[in-house]
Amino acid sequence: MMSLWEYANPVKFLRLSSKVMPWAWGVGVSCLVIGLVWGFFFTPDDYRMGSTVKIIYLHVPSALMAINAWFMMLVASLIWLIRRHHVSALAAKAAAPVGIAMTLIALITGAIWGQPMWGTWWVWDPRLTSFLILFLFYLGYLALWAGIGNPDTAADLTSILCIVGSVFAVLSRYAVNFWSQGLHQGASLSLDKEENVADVFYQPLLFSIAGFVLLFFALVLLGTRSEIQLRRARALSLRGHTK
Amino acid sequence: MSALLVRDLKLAIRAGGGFGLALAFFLIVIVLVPLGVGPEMDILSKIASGVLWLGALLACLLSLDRIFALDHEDGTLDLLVTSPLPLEAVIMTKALAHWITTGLPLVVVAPLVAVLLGLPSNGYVWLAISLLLGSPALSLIGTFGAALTLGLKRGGLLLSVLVLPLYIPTMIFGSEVARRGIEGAGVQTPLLLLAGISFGTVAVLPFASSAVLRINLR
Amino acid sequence: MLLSVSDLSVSRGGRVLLEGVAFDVQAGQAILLSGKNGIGKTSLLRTLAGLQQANSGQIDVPQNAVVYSAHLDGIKQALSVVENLQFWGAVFGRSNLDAALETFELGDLRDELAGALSAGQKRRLGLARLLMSGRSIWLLDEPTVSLDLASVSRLSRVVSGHLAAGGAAIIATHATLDLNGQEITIDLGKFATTKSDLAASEKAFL
Amino acid sequence: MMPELGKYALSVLSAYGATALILSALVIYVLRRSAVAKAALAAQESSEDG
Repeated sequence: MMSLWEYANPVKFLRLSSKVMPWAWGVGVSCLVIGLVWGFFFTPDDYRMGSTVKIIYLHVPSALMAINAWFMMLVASLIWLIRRHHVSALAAKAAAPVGIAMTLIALITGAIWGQPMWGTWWVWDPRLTSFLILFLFYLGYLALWAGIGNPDTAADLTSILCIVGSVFAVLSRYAVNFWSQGLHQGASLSLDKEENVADVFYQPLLFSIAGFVLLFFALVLLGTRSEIQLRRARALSLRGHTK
Repeated sequence: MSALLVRDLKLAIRAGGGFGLALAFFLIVIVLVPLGVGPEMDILSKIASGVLWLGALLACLLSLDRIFALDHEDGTLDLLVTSPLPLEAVIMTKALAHWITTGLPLVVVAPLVAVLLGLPSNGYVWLAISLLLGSPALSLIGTFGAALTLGLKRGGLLLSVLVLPLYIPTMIFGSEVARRGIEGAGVQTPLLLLAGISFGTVAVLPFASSAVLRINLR
Repeated sequence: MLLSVSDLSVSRGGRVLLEGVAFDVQAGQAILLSGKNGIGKTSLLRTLAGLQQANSGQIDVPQNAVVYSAHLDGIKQALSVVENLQFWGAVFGRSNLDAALETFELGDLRDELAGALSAGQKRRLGLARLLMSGRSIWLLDEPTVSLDLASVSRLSRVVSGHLAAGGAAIIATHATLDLNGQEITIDLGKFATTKSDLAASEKAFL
Repeated sequence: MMPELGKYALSVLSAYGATALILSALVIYVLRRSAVAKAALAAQESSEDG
C-alpha cells in the first residue's frame, strides 16, 4: 500500500495531484454555488438581523478557513522540520496567500455585518480584532518567505516563525479577550453564530462551508504544484549550468 | 558568558555604540504625541500609559537589528558559533546586554517622561513595574527576530513586521497593568500574565533563536 | 591521529563541489589545501569547523578540538588589541595573553584601538587569537592574505611551533608556507566533481 | 427573483461584492503563478533536451 509519505516525493506528488485537481475544483465550486445561491435566494430574513443574516454564508466559512489555514501551515511546518519533506514546506507556502485572503474576507464581512448594529464600519470587538491580529501574523509569514533567497533556508526559517508565531497568536487571542473586558463594555455583538443558527439557515451554511474548504484545498493544491514546478526548474537550471 | 556581556556593554557605551539612541528615540516619540494629539491634558493623561508603553516598545525594536549584524559583518559570529560557548547562552547574553542597555534605562526614563503626558500620580510606579516585567520579553522576542533577519537586505524593516505582532500580548498586559494601577483596580491578573510571558520567552526563545542562527550561518 | 575525513562530499548553494574527500591528520602535521578559486576550500573548512553540514561522508574529530579562522578576523574595531585578546581568552578559558602578544609582536600595540591598526596588524591580531584558544587543530582560511613577506615567515614559524607542540593545522592557501617539512599539500582538484551533481535537497526535485 | 433585502440591502450586497472581489483576485493570483511556474519549467525542460 502506498504509504502517505510516498506523496512527499515532489515529482510523484505532481503526478498524483493532477488527478485530484479537477475533482477538487469541480465539487468545491459546485458546493460553493449551491450554498451561496440557496442561502442568498431561498432563506427567509432573520427576525432580529433582517437580511444581514445572509452574510453568515460568507463570514463563518471564511473565518473557519482563516484559522484552519494557519493550523494547516503549522502542521506542514512541523512535518518539514522533522521529516524534511519538500511538499509540506511548499504546501505551507502555498497555503499562506489563501489564508490571508480568507482572513481578509472574514474581517470585511464581519465588519459589514456588525455595521447596522454598531452604526460604524469598524468596532474593536474581540473577535474582529483577533482576526486583524491573525492578518498581521500572515503578513509577517509571507514577508519572511519573500525576504529570503535560498529556498531551503526560507523553508526552515518560516517554519520556525510559524511555530513561534502560533504560540503568540494564541496568547494574543487570550490577551484581546482580556483587553476588551478592560474597556468595561462587554463584547457588544459576539459574532460566533454556530450556536443560535436556526435550522433553515443551517443546511446552506454547511454547503458553503464545504465549498470554502474544497476551494481552499484546490487552491493550495494548485499553489503547491506551482512551487514544486518552480523548484524543479531551479534544480534543472542548477544542473544545466554546470554541464 | 560574562566576558561576552562585558564586551557587549563596553561596545555599547563606547563611541558609536548607540547607547543613548534608543532613549533619545523614546523621548522624541513621546514629545511628538501631544504635538499630534493636541495639548489637552485630560486627553493625554487618559492615553498616557498606552502611549508610553508603545514608545518603549518601539525604542526596544529600534536597537534590535544591530544586535547580530555587527558581529556578523566582522566575522565574530562565525567564531562564536565554533567556540566552546553554547549558542543558546550567547543569545541569552546578547538579549541581556540589549535589556541592560535599552530595557532597564527605559524603566527609569519612562516615568520621568510620563510627566509630559500628565500621567496620573499613582501610575508612575505601575508603569515602571510593568516595563520592568515586560521588557525582558521585548528583548528576547526581538533577538529572535534579529536572528531571523540576519544578513537580509531589508532586514531592519522585515524585523519590525515580524516582531511587532509577537509583541502584542506583552503590550496589552503591560499597558493594562499601568492602566489598572491608575484606576486603583486589581493589577494582579495582568501583572502575573505579563511576568508569565516574560519568563516563558526567557526560557524558550533562546533555543528557537539559536536554531535560526545556525540555519542562517549555514 | 587527530582528525580523519572519509568520503566527505561538500556542497554550496545546492551544488556539490567536492566529493569523496578523504585524508587523515596526525599530531604535528599540517595539510595545505590548494586548488583554484571557488573549488570549495572555504566550504570544506566550514564543514570541518561544523558551521556547515556535509552533504554526505564522515568527519572524526574529538569534541572542542578545532578552532576556525576565516577571511574576516572577528576583531572589534572599538576595542583595543588587549581587550580583543582578553575577550577570546575568556571565551576559551585561557590567559596566555602575553605569549600571544609577544609571538605576533603586538606588544607595543597592546593598548591601540583595533580600528587604528593596519590590515597586516589586524591579521596578526586575528591569528594571535588562535594561540589564545589553546585548541589543537587550527583551521586557517587564506591566512596569508594582506600579510607582507616578514609576516608570512613569522606565520610559518608560529604554525611550525604549534605543530612541534603536537598540534595540527589545515590551511587553505595559495602561498607556499615553509613548515620545515611538516606540511602535506592536497590538491582539491582531484575531489572536484566533474559531472554536475546536485545536493540531496535539490535532487529530490529531479 | 431578487429577494427583498430591506434596509440592509447595501450591507448584504457589499459583503457579497467584497468577497467576490477578494476571491477572484486570489484565484487569478494562484492561476497566474501556476502559469509562470509551468512556463519556467517548460523552458528549462526544453533547454534540457535541446
